[in-house]
Amino acid sequence: MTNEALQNLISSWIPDPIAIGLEFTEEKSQFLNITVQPEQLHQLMTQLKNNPDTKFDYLFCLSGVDWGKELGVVYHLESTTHRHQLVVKVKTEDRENPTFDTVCTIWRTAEFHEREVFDFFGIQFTNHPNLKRLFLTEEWDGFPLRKDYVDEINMIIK
Amino acid sequence: MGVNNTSEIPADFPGKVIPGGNGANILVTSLDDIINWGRANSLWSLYFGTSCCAIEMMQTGAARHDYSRFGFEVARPSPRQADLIIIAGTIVNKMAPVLRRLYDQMAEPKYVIAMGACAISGGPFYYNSYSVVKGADHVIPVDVYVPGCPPRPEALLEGMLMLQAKIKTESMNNKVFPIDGFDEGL
Amino acid sequence: MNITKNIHEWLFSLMPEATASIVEMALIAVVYLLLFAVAGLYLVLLERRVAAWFQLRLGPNRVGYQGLLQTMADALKLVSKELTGTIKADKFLYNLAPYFVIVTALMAMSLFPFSEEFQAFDINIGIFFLIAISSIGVIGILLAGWSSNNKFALIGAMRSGVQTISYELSVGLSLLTMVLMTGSLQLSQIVEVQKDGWLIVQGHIPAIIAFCIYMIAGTAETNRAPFDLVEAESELGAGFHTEYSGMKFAYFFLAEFINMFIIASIATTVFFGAYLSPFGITENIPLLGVFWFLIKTLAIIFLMMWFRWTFPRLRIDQLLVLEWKYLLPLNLMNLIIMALMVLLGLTIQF
Amino acid sequence: MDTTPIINNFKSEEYQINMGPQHPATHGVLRLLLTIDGEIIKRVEPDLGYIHRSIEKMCERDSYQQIVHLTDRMDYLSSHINNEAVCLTVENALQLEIPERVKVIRTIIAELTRIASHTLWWGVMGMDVGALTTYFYGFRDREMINDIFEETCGARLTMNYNIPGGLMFDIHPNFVKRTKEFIAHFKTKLPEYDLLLSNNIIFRKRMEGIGILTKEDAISFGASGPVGRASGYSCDVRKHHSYSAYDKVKFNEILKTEGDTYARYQVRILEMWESLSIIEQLIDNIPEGEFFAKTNTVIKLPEGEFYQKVETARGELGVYIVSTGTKNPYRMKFRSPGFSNLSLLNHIAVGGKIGDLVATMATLDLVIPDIDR
Repeated sequence: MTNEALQNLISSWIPDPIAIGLEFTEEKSQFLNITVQPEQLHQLMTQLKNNPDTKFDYLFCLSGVDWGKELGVVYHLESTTHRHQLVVKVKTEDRENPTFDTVCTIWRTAEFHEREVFDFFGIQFTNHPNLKRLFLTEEWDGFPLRKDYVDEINMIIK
Repeated sequence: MGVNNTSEIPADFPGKVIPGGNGANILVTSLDDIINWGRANSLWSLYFGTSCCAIEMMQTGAARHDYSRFGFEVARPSPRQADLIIIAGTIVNKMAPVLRRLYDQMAEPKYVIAMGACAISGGPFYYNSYSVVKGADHVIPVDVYVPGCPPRPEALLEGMLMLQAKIKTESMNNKVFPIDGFDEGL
Repeated sequence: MNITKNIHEWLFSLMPEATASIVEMALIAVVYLLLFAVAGLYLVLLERRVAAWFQLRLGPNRVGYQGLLQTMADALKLVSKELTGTIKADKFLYNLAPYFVIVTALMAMSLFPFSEEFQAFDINIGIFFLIAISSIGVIGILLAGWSSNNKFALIGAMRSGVQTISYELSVGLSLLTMVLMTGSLQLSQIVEVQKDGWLIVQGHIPAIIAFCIYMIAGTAETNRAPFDLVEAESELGAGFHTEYSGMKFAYFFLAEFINMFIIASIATTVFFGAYLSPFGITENIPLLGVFWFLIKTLAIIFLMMWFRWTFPRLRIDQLLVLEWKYLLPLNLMNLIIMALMVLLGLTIQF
Repeated sequence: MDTTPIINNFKSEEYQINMGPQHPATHGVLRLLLTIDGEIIKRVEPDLGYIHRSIEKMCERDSYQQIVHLTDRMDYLSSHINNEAVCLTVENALQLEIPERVKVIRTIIAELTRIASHTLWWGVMGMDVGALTTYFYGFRDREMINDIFEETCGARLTMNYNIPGGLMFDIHPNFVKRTKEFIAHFKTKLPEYDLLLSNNIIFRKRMEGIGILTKEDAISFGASGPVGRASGYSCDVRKHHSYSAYDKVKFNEILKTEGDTYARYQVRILEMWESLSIIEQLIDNIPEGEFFAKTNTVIKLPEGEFYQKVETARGELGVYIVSTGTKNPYRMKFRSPGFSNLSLLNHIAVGGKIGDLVATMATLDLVIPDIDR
């Protein structure tokens, strides 16, 4: 299915997409991007997975991104039957403890990916089975991949 | 090889040579030579490869470059029986205490080869990386450095032969343990 | 030309009864210790060269002429190594374990008829004694695994206990089928019977089946691949001797090779007529017996090395299933066939 | 109060064992916290980060040419394909037109890298299961490929032969001759692999029926590469989102349905045959032409996000670049195949024995720096 068909299908599920802050953009990337509010994230994701004619059953990339002011998570989804791809973005303003609901109940691969995002960005995921640091040691302070992370001891900037 | 352990006195030596000791150390030096010959020719390395250099270390162990000709062949999984640890790959902050504990577990005449740029100085991960230890000699004393990223199997073999030559010059009565004073940064 | 006889008389003529026999025992012990050490070292070198030959590489050839001194260097290094130990280890058992393994290996070696006169102890329960000795070796491994207080070592030790207990059954039974033909457990008697045709030829089909079972069980007895679950390199790291270093580890390392030599020697004595040359061609030349014995033993050792470098490792439950469900019934059936054959006199005699 | 009868009244409690960072079976520095009961594994919890070199943080300060050098230290067994991934992302972002010759050469060397990685995997796989001789046969064939790479790309393992815009230099005059020699040699040796290990009764008994991964789980865990294809999930990026010269080549995607350890083993062995046939189809007609498309020295990607998928020897590597138009990327994320393949280890290894865990981990073909990045 092409991006436009996807866009109409998805916007047909919700009565008025703009009111609840669901935007569709396509210009700066080769996939259809959906930016969604943290509240509707889980509900939209389950629909994307279970709906027979979208069937996004393969979450191939889940990456945390620090957009300067807000922290966000980018989900790259693909359907193994229809072979179409989609990008879902979710952003939050507060940088102290950003929280999104987890998607690891929908796709099992998110368990590890979300632990990695928590490890590098400090984004909490509600009802994630065991959300603790994956790569860095327990007592590591700060979240390295944030833009404002500074660590003079072992980072030699060039 | 850089190290020559022949002991003839050079012709233009100004002073008079007094033979060291009352001849007892002739036995000791010859015992030294035998023990050092034994140690040098049977260095059992530990199963320790962290990243890309481990593949080149495996190539050296494989059929073509075959370090079993020199007696390195028996690679021991347990640090108790190994006497040579080849740090093949990057040492990361989380791995440093593990490496130090492995080194302490090894039985005494133990030697270390730092293989690859990452083990020598952090290599390509020197700048802008928050988690790499810049060189394995911050963690354990290193005997031979083998540069390269990854070094060719021949380079590792040359490093091992250099270590053999270094072992052959050791002497038992004034044996210095590389670990003493290492933590204080002497 | 029997050396041991006239040394025996000379000693008894010189000293009173008791001291003479003690001195003789000591003399034999020294000779066998030397034989034991040299055999161990050169078996290790043989293993490494054979492995290299299988694996398209050269193997140790830089130390001494063609690598002959390589294992000497290993031994020297192991002698001068520090003996580490863990605080939590059970000190007494931890240090006792290696001696169990080495002593049992040495005791078993003293029984073999290397040639007509060159046999230390010709006791009349020869085979039974050998099997009993080889089961004591396991206690050493169990002690080592348990006392070094290391989880991997414990798993390795438990595996070795299970493995050796079950495979002793097959070793015992397969040797029993051969003893049916010889009628006596004494090793020299067994060789006596084989004067008119080796046992493997006399007992034709059941003897060959017994030999195959014996080889499988023998490889399992010495914890060598494809049954090397005890020191499974990729699963448990160094298995039961994880905590041993220096000379203590050298004992385990050497004992494994001597056990291999023992299993091969039992096979040559029972199946292939120890020092008897094939078809009796070189009977009259005195010293050639040892040569024939070693040739046959080395052939079987080469076979065991061949196993090691080709077969992958069995899993622990497959190991036990193989023994209890396949080898044991096969062995018992083979025993019955052999008994019937001996009863009806169907064995081939030359 | 559960009323199930206690079968054995020796209550055996589980204990934790540490298949630690230094262990022969973990091919590097992966630490597995095993909760085992006797020999049965109850739970596998991987503890990563022992070789985490913060490549993604470094990429935010490096130019695109420098990033290419970092990628082949990530998954060093398919280093060429990693470089190709970053170069393709940059080229697609700049809408650069790549000469035909570059695409064909990239595909040939990618397939050679895949064979080299699979021969190493096969050798170490044999060692993990106990057959120590396979290691040396696997490395013998790998050495021949290393010679080809050394002559053309200048390095044996971390080649850096790709740069954004094409190739570092043209192929060596006797590259074609050597590759043909290798193909002839390897065609006689690959049946030997089957002879030595695949049809060995002990090997099959140890591999069949353990570590079963169903197709739905494979998709849900994001398993890619041979691990996914062994469970019947067709995830070959070369087929679905073909790049370089893969659309001009006829090769079939190997799919098995059992999804157990032996199926994963077979998929990789058959994949080597496919790679050989791909190279054969391309080696004779390498088109003439430029080996480098003109780019300015300082590469600045336009504003926006770019994603490129590539099929490495271990699975699907994804490169996700968020660029704000400056000379180094704003955010760079590598979707590593080993990371998802490892995440399913607990799901398939529970209930098996330690020997099964080692065999299953060997067929997952994990390269730890690729997981830790």
